[in-house]
Amino acid sequence: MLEELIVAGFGGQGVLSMGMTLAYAGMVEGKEISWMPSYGPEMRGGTANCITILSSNKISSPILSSFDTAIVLNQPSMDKFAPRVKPGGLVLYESGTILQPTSRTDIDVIGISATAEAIKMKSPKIMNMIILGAYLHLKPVVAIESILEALKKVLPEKYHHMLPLNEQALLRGEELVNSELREGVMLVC
Amino acid sequence: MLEELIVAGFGGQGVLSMGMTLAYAGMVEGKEISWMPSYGPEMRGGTANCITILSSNKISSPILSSFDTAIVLNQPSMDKFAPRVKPGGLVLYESGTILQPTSRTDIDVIGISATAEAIKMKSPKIMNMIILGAYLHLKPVVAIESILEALKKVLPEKYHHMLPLNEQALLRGEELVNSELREGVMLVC
Amino acid sequence: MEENTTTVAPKQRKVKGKVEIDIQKCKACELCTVECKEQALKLGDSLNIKGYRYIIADNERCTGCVNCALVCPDAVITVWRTNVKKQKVNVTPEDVREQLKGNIVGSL
Amino acid sequence: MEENTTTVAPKQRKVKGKVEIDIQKCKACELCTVECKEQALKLGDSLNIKGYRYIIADNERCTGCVNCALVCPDAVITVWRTNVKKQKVNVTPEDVREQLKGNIVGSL
Amino acid sequence: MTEIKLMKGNEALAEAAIQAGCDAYFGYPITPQSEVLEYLAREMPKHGRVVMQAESEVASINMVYGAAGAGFRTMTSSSSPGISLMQEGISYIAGAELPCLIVNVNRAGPGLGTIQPGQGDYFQSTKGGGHGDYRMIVLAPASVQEMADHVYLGFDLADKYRNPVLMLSDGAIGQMMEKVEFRPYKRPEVDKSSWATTGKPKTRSRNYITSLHILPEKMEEHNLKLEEKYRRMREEEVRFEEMNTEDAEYLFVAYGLCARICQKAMDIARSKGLRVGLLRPITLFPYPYQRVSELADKVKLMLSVELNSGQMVEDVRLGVNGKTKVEFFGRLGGMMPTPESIVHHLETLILSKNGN
Amino acid sequence: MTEIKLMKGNEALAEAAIQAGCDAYFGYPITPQSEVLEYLAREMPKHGRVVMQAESEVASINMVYGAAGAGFRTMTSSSSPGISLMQEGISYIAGAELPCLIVNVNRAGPGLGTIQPGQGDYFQSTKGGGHGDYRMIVLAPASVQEMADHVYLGFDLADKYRNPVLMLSDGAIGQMMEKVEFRPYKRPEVDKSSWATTGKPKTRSRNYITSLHILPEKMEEHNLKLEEKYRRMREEEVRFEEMNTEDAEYLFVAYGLCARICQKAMDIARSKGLRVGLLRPITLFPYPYQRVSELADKVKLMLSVELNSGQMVEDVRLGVNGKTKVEFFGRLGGMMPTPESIVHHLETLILSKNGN
Amino acid sequence: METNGSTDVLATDINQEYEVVYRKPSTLVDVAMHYCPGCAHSLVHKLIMEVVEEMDIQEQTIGVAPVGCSVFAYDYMDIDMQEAAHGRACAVATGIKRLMPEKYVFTYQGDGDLAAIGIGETLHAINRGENILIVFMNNAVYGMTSGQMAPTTLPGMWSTTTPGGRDVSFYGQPIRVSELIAQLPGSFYVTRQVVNSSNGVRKTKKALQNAFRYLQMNKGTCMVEIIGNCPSNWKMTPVECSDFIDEQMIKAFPVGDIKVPKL
Amino acid sequence: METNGSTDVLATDINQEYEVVYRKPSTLVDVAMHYCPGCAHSLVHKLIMEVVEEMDIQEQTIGVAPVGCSVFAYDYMDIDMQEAAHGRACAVATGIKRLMPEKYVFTYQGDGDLAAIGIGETLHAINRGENILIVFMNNAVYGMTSGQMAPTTLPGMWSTTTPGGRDVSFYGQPIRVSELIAQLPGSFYVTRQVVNSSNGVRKTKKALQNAFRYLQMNKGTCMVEIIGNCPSNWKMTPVECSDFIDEQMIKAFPVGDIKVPKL
Ligand SMILES: Cc1ncc(C[n+]2csc(CCOP(=O)(O)OP(=O)(O)O)c2C)c(N)n1
Ligand SMILES: Cc1ncc(C[n+]2csc(CCOP(=O)(O)OP(=O)(O)O)c2C)c(N)n1
Ligand code: SF4
Ligand code: SF4
Ligand code: SF4
Ligand code: SF4
Ligand code: SF4
Ligand code: SF4
Ligand SMILES: [Mg+2]
Ligand SMILES: [Mg+2]
Repeated sequence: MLEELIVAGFGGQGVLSMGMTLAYAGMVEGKEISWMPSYGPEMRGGTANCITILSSNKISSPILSSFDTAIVLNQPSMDKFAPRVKPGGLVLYESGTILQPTSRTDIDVIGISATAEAIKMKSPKIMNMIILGAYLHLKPVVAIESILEALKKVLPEKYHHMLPLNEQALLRGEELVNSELREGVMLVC
Repeated sequence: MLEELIVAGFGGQGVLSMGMTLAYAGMVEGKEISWMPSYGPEMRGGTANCITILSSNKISSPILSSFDTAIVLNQPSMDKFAPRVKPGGLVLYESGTILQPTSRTDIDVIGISATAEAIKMKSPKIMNMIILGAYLHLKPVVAIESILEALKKVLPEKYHHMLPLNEQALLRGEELVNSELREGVMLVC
Repeated sequence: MEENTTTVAPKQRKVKGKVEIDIQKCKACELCTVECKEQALKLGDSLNIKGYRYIIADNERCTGCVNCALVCPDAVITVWRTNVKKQKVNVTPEDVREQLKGNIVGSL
Repeated sequence: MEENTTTVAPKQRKVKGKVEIDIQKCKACELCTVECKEQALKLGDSLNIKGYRYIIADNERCTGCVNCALVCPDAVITVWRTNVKKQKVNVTPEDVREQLKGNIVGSL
Repeated sequence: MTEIKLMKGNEALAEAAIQAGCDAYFGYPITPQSEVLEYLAREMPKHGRVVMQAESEVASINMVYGAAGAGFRTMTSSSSPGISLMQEGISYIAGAELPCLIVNVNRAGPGLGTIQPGQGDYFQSTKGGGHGDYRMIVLAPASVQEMADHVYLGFDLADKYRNPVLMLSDGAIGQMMEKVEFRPYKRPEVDKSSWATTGKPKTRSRNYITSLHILPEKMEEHNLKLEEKYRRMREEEVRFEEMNTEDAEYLFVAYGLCARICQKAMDIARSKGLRVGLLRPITLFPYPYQRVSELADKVKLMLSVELNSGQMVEDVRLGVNGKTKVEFFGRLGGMMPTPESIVHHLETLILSKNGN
Repeated sequence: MTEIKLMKGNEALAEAAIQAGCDAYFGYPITPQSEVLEYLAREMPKHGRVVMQAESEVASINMVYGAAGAGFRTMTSSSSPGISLMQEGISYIAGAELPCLIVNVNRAGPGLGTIQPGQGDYFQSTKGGGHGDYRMIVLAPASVQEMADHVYLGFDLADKYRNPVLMLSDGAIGQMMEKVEFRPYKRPEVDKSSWATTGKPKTRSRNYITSLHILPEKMEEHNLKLEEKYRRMREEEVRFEEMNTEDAEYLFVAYGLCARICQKAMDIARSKGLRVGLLRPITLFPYPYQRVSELADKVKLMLSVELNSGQMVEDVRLGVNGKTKVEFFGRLGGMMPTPESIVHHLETLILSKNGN
Repeated sequence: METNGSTDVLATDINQEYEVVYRKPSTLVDVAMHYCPGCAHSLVHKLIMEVVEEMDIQEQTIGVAPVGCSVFAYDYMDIDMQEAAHGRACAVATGIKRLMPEKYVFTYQGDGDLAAIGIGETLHAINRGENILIVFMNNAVYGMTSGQMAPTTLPGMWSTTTPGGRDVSFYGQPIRVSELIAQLPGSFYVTRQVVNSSNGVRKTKKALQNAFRYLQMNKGTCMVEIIGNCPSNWKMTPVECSDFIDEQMIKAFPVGDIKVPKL
Repeated sequence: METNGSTDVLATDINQEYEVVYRKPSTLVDVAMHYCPGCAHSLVHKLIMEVVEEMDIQEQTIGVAPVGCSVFAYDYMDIDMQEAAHGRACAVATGIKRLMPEKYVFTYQGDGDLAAIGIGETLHAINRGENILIVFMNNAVYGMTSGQMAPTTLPGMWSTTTPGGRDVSFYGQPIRVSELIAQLPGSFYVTRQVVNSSNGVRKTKKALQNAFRYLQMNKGTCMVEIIGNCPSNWKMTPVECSDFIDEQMIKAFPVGDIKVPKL
C-alpha cells in the first residue's frame, strides 16, 4: 500500500494538522509514514502545504513532485498542485473557496462545500475534518477509528471534549461525498 | 654581493633599529634588501631579533636558517644563533652582557664592550650604534655615509640633533674593533 | 449597534466627513472601528482576495476626524472633510517645511 | 637622599621591621621606594638575570609597615615585624574565615 | 520494546539530547531549528538540566565553551547564519579540545538567504569555517531517526576524542515528521578530572582550558597533537551507507535529505533498467575516501547530488582521483531536486558520455 | 620614476589603500596587522577619508557593508580570529554583492593560537568560511610590493564583479620590510548608481541592498546569478607565477611567504642537480587548476608546501586529478620551514619513490 | 484602487466639496504589507514615511532594515535602504552615515535585533554619538521566529522559550533600553511612545518629526522607542493587544520623553 | 629563593624574633610574571589570590581569563581557570556558573575585552544577574596589542589609533562601565578602586573580599572596576602613571562604591 498525498491551502485552514492527523493514524496502523510541511513565514499569511506519505514499505524520499491525491483548499493551491496529480489520481477541493477547479479529465476532481458546512456546524475550525472525512471515504487509506485514535495525540488534552464534534465532521464529510457522487460525478476509475 | 645577517638581543637593546638602519643604508646604495623582525609580545620583555639581508640580486627567502653574520647582544641569543653561523662567518657580541661566547673556531668571534662604552658616552641607548660601527668596520657591506643617510629616515625629525652622537658611536665602534684586533684576535679568514 | 449610537444626526453637523477604504488591503484588524467614536465603521461580511472581512463605512456618520486613518496599520483609509479651512487638519509637505523652520510641530 | 630623611633613628623605635626582596623577580618599577616613608628601599646598581636593577633594603630603617609589600606588583617583598601581638597585622586564613562569619572585614 | 513516536526531526534531536544526558543547552532562536530550544525549554528543567536562551549565537557558543570546559555534556544548535557567527568560538573549542555537540540545521544562503533547506554549509562544516587547522567530526543525519541517533553518537565521539562534533542537518529533516524510536542508551564512562575546571583540590595541580600557545615551538607541538587526533578519526570513525553498489554501473553520492531523494531516483532509474547504486556518507569528516576510491574502480560514473553549487563533489573527486568520471547535480536557494529530475540528469550524462 | 620606499608589508598595504582612493577603512586591532589601522589613523584624515576603529570585527565588517552598500571604496583588515568573527558579515556582503576589500594577515591557529605567521586559513578563505554558496576572489601576496599591488588589483576586481575580494597575507609578510614602489594608478570608471543607496531621487526607483530572497525560486535565481559570476572569475581572473617549469621534473607549489622560501629551496635543489620548478598561485580563488593539470603531465612529483596541515594540497590534487604524484610538506604553529628542510624532504620523497 | 464609501459621492465632486484630510503617504509603496492584521510595524512604517514625505527628504534619507518581521521594510518604504545582518543595523548605519554625513540615516529595529544580539553595536554607535535615528519597535517578543522571549519580554510573560512565563530569577528583568542608553552622553533625544490609539499615533509621529529635525543638528543619536504589539505571538486580537499595552506594557516601559535636548 | 636584606639576621632567628606580616599568597604561583615593570595586572592578580587564600576557597573558585595582557592569568593564579575568547569571558563564566552554582566564578577582563568587543556579553550577563564577580581592569588602553584606543581612553589622550588624542566628536566620550551597569537590576555590588598607593590597595582588597562574600548570597553580579596603569603604552614610568591616575583618570572615573547592597 502506498499513498502519496499533498494537502495545501491558506495558513489558518488547518492544512498541516490534517496531514499530521493522517500521519498519526497511519502510525496507529503500523504503517510507514512521512510528513513534510512547507514552512516559512506562514504566520505572515501566505499558503501552507504538507506532503504526507503512507506506505507499507520503508519510505525513501519525503519530497515528491507528483501525487496520488491533492487536497486543495484555495485557488492558488488548486492551480499549483492539480497538474501534479498522477493520471488516475484524485483532486479533492473546498468548493466554497475554489471557483475554478482543474479541467483535467484523467483524474477524479471532487469539490466539497466544507466551509459552509462547518459554519452550519457552528465551528468553522473543523472544516478540515469534514474534508478529511470526505477523503477517507473516497480513499480509505486508514480507518476512521485510527483517525480518532490519532486525534487524541494531535489535540492537546484540553480539547479532547471536541473529539465527538470531530467525529461528526468526519462523518459529515462522508455524506457530502456520497451526495456529490449521487449527483452523478463520474469517477474515472 | 650577499650578506645574510641576524641581530639578536633583549627587547630594549635597539636590535630591530640596528637591522633597520642597515637595511635603509642598503637601500640608499641601491641594494636589494629584506628586513624580517621577530615580533610578538616583546613589550612584555623577552628577546627580539631581526634577519637583515643585503644583496645585489633579487632576494628570495626573507627567512633563513644560517647566516653570514650574527650580532648577538645577550647570552640566550649567543647560544641560539652562534651555531647557525656559516663556517667562515662572523659572530659579533656585546662582551659586557655575554660571558660565554661560542667556542667555535671555524668562525670569527669578536666581543665589544659596547654597553660600558655607551655609558661612558652618557647615552646607553647608542650601544647598538657602537656595535654597528664595529660590524661595518669588520664587514663594510655599506658605507658609513649611507648609514648616516639612513639614520635620517629611521630617526624621527625631533631626534636629528642626535645624528652627530650616532656618528661618534659608529666611529667608537670602529676603534674598539681595532684595539680588539690589535690585542691579537685572529681572524679565521 | 444602530440603537446605542449617541451621535447626532448627520444633517445637523457643521463638518461632514467621508472615508474611503482600500478594501483589498484591509486586514480586518478592527483597530479603526474601536477608534471611531461615531460608529461609522464596521466589519462587513464579504471577504477580500486575501480572505479578510473588510471594513464597511457609513459615511453619513463620518465627521472626518481621521482617527481611524491614523490607527490603520495598513494605511487603507483615506479621509475627506468639508469646511476644512476653519480647522485645517491636512498637512501638505509645504506647510510642514514652513512650520519646521520654526519650532517643533505636532502632527495633525 | 640620606640627608633629607626625617625618620627617627631605628634604635628608638618600638616596632622593628625587616623586608626580604626576591631579587630575581624584582622589576625595578620603584613603586615600593615611593611608598616607603622610611626611605628603607632604594634601587641597587647590579642587575638581576632579567637585566633589572633590583631593590636593596636597609632594614635598620624598616618599621614593617608593609606598604611596600602591598604596592609591589610582583609580590617580591616579604615583611617581618617585632611586637606583632600589640597591633596584629598579619592575617592567617583562619582569622579571616573567623571574621568573615561576622561582617565585612577590611584587609590589613 | 521502546515506544515509537511520531516527531519532527528537531524535536527528536532535542528529546535525544535529554536521553543522552545532555547537562546543558545554550542557543538562540533561528528558523528552521527554533523547535530545539523550544522543546528543551519545556523539557530540560523537568530533568534539572540547564537550558538557556542566550543573547546571541556568539554568546551561545562561548557559554558552551565554559560549560564543556567544566566537564559537562553541552550542546548548542543553530542554522547557517548563526553557525557563521560561531566560527571563532568553534575554532577556540577545537583548539582547547572541548567535547561538545553543535547542530547546524542548514538553510539556504549566502547571507540572510531564505529559511528553506540547503547544504551550502558543507565546506564550512568539513574544511573548517573557522581559522586555523582544526577538524570536527561531522555527522549527516538523513532521517528523523538519525536526528536522534546521531545525538548519542555525537556526544560519545566528542568525549572519545575531546573534540567538538557537528551534526549537519537541514531544514527539511528538521521540520519533517517520521517515526522515531529512542533505544536504551548506555553512556560510556569518561574521566574528565585531568582537565575539567571543577575547582582545584590540594591533591592535583590546577586545570586550565586554553587554545593559546604563544611560543611557536609549543604551538606546533599542540597542532601536531591535534593532527594525530584527526588522523585517528580518519582511521576509526568513517561511516557510510551504500545501496545496490554490488552491480552498480552508475553511482549517486549524496548525504542527508539528498540521499533520501536519490534513493527514490535510484529506484526509478533501476525500474528503467539503469544499474544505479547509492553511496551515502554518514560522516562528512572523516570522509569515506577509501570507499569512494574502491567504487571508482567499479562504476562508469559518479553523480554527486547536493543542495548547493557543488561542494562535496570535491571530496568525491579527491577520493576518485581521476579513476572514473565524476559529475555534479544540484539545486540551490532552498529548491529541491525531484527524483525524476535526478534520473533525467543522469540519463543525459550517460548519453553525452556515450556521445564522446 | 616613482619614489622607492622601504616599508613594512602592513604599511605598504595601508599606503596603497590611500593611493587606490579607498574612501573608508573600518577595523579592530589585532596582531600582526594593527599597523594597518594605526597607519591609516595617521594618514587617512589628511586625505579627508574615513578611518574608524570599530568596537569589534563584527562591527567592522558590518560598517563595511554599510559604506560599500552606499557605493564607497571600503576595506577592513584583521587576522585569523577576527576574520572568523566576520564570517556572517562576509556571507552577507557576498550575498548582497557588495564590492569591498578584506585583508587577512593570517596567524597560526586554531583558537587564540599564537601571533606568528600561518596559512591555516586557506580553506576558510577559498571555500567559504561563511555559510551558503559564495566565493571571494582571494589574492595571495608574496612580497611587500605585492602587499601594495594587490590592493589596487583587489579594489578593481571587487568593483568589476560587485564582489568582496580577500587578500590572504600572513604575519611575516605583514611585518617584514622590503622595497616598495607605488606606481601611478588609474582608477577604472565604475557606475554604482543603479544599486548604491545614496538617496532616492524622483528620477529613479529606490535602490536597496539585501541578501534576502524568501521565495526559493527567487533565491535560486539569485544563486545562479552568483554562480555565473563565479564562473566568469574562474575564466578571467586566474593568476599565477612560475619559475623553472620548462625543464622541471619536480614542482614546488606554494603561495605567499612559502613561495619565497621555496624559491630559495629551488635554487639549493638545482645547485644539487635536481630539476625543480615552482608554481606560485597568486589567486587562490580562482585556483590555477588548468595550469596545475598541464604541469601534471610534465613533472614526476608535485610538493605542496604550506604553513598548515595540508589545505591547498587538496586543490593541487583536484588539478592533478591522479595524473602525477602529489605530496605535502608543512610546518605549523608559526614555525617556518627552512629552505634546506624543504629540499631534504623532497630528496627523501624522491628516494622513497624510486624505492617503489 | 477598489474602494467603498458612500456611493452617492463621485470622486470628482468629492474633490470639489471635500478636501482630503488624510491619505496614505506617497512615500509608502502602494502594496499590501506582509504584516499580520493589526501589527504595529505597518503603522510605524507609515508614520516614518509620512514624515519623510512632509519634510520632502526622500532623496536625503537612507534607511536600514533589521532582521525581524520588519526585514521587508525596504519593500514598503520608497527610499534607498539596506537590509542589515541580525543586530548590526547600527553598525551598518554608521558605515553609511560616516560616508554621507549630509544624509538622514535611520535604523528600524526590533527588540531582539537591537537589544539582544545587537546591544553591542547599538551601545557603541550611540556612545560615539552617531548622528542617526534609531526607530526601536519594542513588541516584547521575537515576532519573526514565532514568539520566543525577547530581552524586553515582561516578567511572567509567556513565550515559546519561557513556557512558564519569564522567570526573572533566571533571565533577569526586561531591559529598558531607552533609559539605559539615555545615560550615554552620545544620545541626544530619547523618547518612548505607543501607537495603540489615535493620540498615541499623533505623539509618536511628533516624536519622529522631532527626531528627524534633530538629525539636522548633528548633535548625537536619536532614539524613538515604540511599544508595539504582536497579535500573532501574544495570541491576542489587535484590540486586545491595545489593552494589554495600556495595562501591562507601559507599566514596565513608561511612555514619554526620556531625554530631550535643551536647545 | 635568592634574596637580600640586612645580612646580620639569619632566616632562622628572623622567625624567632620576628613574625611575618606580609608574604606572597601561596595561591599565587611562584614564577616571574610576564607583565611590564609596575603593571597593575600583576598587583591585582596578587590581591585576588590573597582573598582566595584567606577565604580558603581555592577548590571552590574558577577564574576566567580574557584576551589581553592578562591572558596568561592562568599561569599565575593557582586555581582552575578558563581562557575565554576576546570579549566573551562573561558568557564563558555564565556557562561555568550555571552548571556549578555552588562555585565562586569570576572573570578578569581588560577594558577592550569587556567594554569594546565584549560589552554585549557583559551587559547581558549582568542583566541576567549572573552570580559571578567581574574584575574589570581599566587601564584606558589596549595594552596587549600595543597601545590602541580603548572605550575608556580619556578625551584627548594619545593612543596609536588616536595619534592626535581621542577626539570625542569622532569617538564619543569614554564609557563609564560601572555607572552604566549599575543601572541594571541584575548588578548587586559595583565599585571602582585604584591600586596606585598602599591605601588604594587596601581598599581594593577589601572590595574584592566584599565581592567574594556577596557571591555566596547569589543575589546578582558583582563588579570591581580597578583603575590600572599601562606604563608601556602610556609611555610613562610606573611612578608617573600613579600620578596620572590621581590627576587625570579618577576625574573621568570617580573612585568609590557605585552600588552597594543594603543587607
Ligand atoms: C544571526 C541570526 N540569528 C538569528 C536569526 C533568526 N531571527 C530572525 S528575526 C529574529 C528576532 C526577531 O525579533 P525582533 O528583533 O524582536 O523583531 P520582531 O520580529 O519582533 O519585530 C531572529 C532571532 C537570524 N536571522 N540571524
Ligand atoms: C577577536 C579578536 N580580536 C582582536 C584581538 C586582538 N587583541 C588581543 S588583546 C586585545 C585588547 C587588549 O586590551 P584590553 O582588553 O584593554 O586588555 P589590556 O591588555 O589592556 O589589559 C585585542 C584587541 C584578538 N585576540 N581577538
Ligand atoms: S474619520 Fe473619524 S468619524 Fe470618520 S470614520 Fe474615521 S474615525 Fe469615524
Ligand atoms: S484598521 Fe485598517 S486594516 Fe484594520 S480593519 Fe480598519 S481599515 Fe482594515
Ligand atoms: S615595610 Fe614599611 S618601612 Fe619597611 S621597607 Fe616596607 S615600606 Fe619601608
Ligand atoms: S615594587 Fe616590587 S618589583 Fe617594583 S621595584 Fe619594588 S620590589 Fe621591585
Ligand atoms: S509576527 Fe508579530 S511582529 Fe511579526 S508581523 Fe506578525 S504581528 Fe507583527
Ligand atoms: S602592556 Fe601595559 S597592560 Fe600590558 S603588561 Fe605592559 S604595562 Fe601591563
Ligand atoms: Mg520583537
Ligand atoms: Mg586595557
